[in-house]
Amino acid sequence: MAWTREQMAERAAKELRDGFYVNLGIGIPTLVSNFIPKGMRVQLQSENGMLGMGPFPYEGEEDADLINAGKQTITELPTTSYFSSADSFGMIRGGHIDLSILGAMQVAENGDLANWMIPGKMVKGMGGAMDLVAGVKRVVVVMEHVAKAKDGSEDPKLLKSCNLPLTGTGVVDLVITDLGVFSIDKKGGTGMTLIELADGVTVEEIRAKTQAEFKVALGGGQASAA
Amino acid sequence: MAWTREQMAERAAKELRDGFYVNLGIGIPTLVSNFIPKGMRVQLQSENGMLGMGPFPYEGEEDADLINAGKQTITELPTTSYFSSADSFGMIRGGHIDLSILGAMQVAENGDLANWMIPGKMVKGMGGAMDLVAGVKRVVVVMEHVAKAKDGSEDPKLLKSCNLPLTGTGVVDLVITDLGVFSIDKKGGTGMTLIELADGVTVEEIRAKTQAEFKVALGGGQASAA
Amino acid sequence: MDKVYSDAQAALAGMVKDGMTIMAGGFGLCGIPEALIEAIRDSGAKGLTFISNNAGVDGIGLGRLLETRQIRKMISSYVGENKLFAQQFLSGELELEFNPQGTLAERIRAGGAGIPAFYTKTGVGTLIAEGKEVREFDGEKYVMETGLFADISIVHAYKGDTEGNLVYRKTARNFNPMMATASRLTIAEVENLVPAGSIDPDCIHTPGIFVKRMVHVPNPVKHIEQRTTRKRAEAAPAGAGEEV
Amino acid sequence: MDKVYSDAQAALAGMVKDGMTIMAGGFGLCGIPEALIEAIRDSGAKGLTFISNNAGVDGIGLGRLLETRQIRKMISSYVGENKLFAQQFLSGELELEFNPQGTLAERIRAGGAGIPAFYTKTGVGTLIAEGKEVREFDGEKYVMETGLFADISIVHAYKGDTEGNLVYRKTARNFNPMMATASRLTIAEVENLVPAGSIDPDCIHTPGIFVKRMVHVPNPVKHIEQRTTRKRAEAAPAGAGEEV
Repeated sequence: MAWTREQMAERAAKELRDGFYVNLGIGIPTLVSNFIPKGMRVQLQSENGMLGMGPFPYEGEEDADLINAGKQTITELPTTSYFSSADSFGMIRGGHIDLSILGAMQVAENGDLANWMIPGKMVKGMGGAMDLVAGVKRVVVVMEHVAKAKDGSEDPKLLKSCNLPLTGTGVVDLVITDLGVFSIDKKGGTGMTLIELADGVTVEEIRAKTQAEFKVALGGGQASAA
Repeated sequence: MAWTREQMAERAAKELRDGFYVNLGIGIPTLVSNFIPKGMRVQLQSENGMLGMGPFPYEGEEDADLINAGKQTITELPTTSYFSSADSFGMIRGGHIDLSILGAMQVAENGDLANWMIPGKMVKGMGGAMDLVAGVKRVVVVMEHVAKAKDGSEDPKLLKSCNLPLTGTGVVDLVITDLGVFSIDKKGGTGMTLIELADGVTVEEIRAKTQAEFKVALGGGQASAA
Repeated sequence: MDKVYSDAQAALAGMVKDGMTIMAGGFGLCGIPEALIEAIRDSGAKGLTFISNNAGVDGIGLGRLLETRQIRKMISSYVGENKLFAQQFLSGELELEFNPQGTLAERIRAGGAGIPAFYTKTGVGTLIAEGKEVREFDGEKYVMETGLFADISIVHAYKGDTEGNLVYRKTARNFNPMMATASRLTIAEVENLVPAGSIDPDCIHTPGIFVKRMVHVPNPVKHIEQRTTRKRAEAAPAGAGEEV
Repeated sequence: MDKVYSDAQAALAGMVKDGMTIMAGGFGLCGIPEALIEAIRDSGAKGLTFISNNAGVDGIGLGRLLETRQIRKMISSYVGENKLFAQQFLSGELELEFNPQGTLAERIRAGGAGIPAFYTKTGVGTLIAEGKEVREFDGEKYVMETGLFADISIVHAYKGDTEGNLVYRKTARNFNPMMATASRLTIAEVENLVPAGSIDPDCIHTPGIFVKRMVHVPNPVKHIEQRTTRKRAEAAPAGAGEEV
């Protein structure tokens, strides 16, 4: 049984620590905020210029001057501060954000990430993604394990090297897919390691759906050659 | 009759224009604020992080949190804003200040300025002077025409080239001394021109006390060879 | 020397020329200077380059200037919300320069602060770094980016005093403060115009020195791109809720 | 995760090591983190490098750490007010690196914002540019300066909430905001400690993310270097008056 979107977000929430400042991307990463453990103090940063992002407003209380980086209406908290885009990305680029959780199209075994552009399609732009992966201390990717085309065919997204234009090189620390969890030694260069399996998923199934080479070290044990 | 300090400040005040944002240095330049014409709107910037500097406080109303770049107690005005040193020098370096009036030890005929360091003496530092002369749109120097040593000897301060360590190269637009006023074509490179004389001072007297070469164009007329 | 003009058209009269570069504040439709954008439309100037994080949506914000084909080039980080944009870009009418959002913000800040170039980790090893200097500091690679400076900046503020001091509101601040510093002529539209001295001088975001002209735009219509809400009954963890 | 410590000594306990680099906010004696400077004196750590615009005066501010000979090097823009400083510098005990004030401020901002280096016009053709890269942009020369980042920053704020959000007062802001961003461990002393949510979020100068530890220092003694006043009868042009 592959993990659902909610289960992937719940797993990603285990990367949070008390006192963390965190930037969440659009999509599944946004759901992570639903799984912040009670009593844990986590402040969410929104790169359009806000720290201490609150939940969506009650109906009728939307404020056009208060949106997140996904252009969604949100609310403020007692901890909230606002600042300019330059100050926001100074915070991001300067390494002050503890954790960024974001989606991806492809991740390579060396930590390269592609999530902004498919050649031949109209490009919307990278927004703040390149700054986030370059600047945030720890980068966690949450994504489907494979890309499903309309004709039902599947393409691996964990690759030896990305073939889409990159968002960043050697930037990803952890990948959470619907099938399992991989750590990446982006600085040391010892590659990718499968460290957790979704319930009922086997190493063999993952191997079949993964182009990247990876070691296996389930349950926190020693890595074995893949 | 050479100009007094007050007359030099009064002459410097003629460089002000309505709507100007101005940075005044310590000493005679500070006195310029006494000669701002009535009705002219001039905002004074203090590089420690203030725009709209008011007069000294009434006795007993000094505020230790409100000082100018000379560390003097001052007051705020209805137009006042405060900002950080980084923002203050962004404003200066970015060319947003219209006019800087400051003192000098030496000025060269090409606009080089020395005002921060005498080799062999304990150096106090350049403070914000290098940023001001590099960044402000128009730089006016107000200084005594010659340096008087304790033994009564006089050294020229307007030189062919400065022999003290520089504060900036090709930065001075106008020099006001106790004997007269010189314009400098700092960009065009056509040198220094004597454009005004203090009452009773002759071109010959100035020539005798000036090492720099200069043209003469008094009363706004054509420059004649010096 | 009065900075306050009667309306956006008057504030821009005679100032916008064909081929100029203009910065426009805002993130999505939040904090955009809409009255001033309309005045630029009314100016009829063509071949404009806009520096703006986004390009509005169809019929709102810079989308209006796409309708009139006044924009030749956009320097932006994300332009996903605009069909007309895609159409003009794909037909080759519109030039597009993507910048990472933080690099764009920093380039504008640099332009306003007299910094002609700086180095950043963002974009190293990507398309963004192509043709740019890449240099190591302490064993890490950085790419050189240059400052941006425009002919005109148009910004939207919540409050402004007659000296030109500005205060922005919540996330409508975004790109407005840097853009206010990075042009020859910065024009601000303010929702609330107050006498000098009415704003706490410790809480001014943009000092008046940067603002050359102002226009009072009371009660502007503000647009919401993604109206997301939660129901009254729901528990409310940070950032939680659902898209509606 | 409580950021508030009982006093300055507790906030610094075990954190200051010999040879560390420390940034200290303030301009002259205005906005200096005096309680934290005293706690650094109490720590006894030696061989410290201080990044601070000035070096205090004899017996006040960093002057106290000169008395105890804990400072090996100063990175400053102006140190004119301190006899002990001159004495230790001339005897070779103290190393000194002068930076133009704006370059110092920008280097600190850059260090906090992940910018390893930038270019500035300031100092081109002077001693300051010696040994540094000089480069032309658009026909003008600029010198390359690098970012600064410290082990510890100590700052003084007027108000702080328990989340670490800070507000500075008037010209006591100066170097404090940038320094708060440019170290591994930023500690703030605040004159007024308030609950989170008490400060208008549009008026926060330093977001809490930058502040790791805080100490409440109510009613600190503040020093004035140049007490300049005017008499009640005087007319009051801007900046006018006399030194007394």
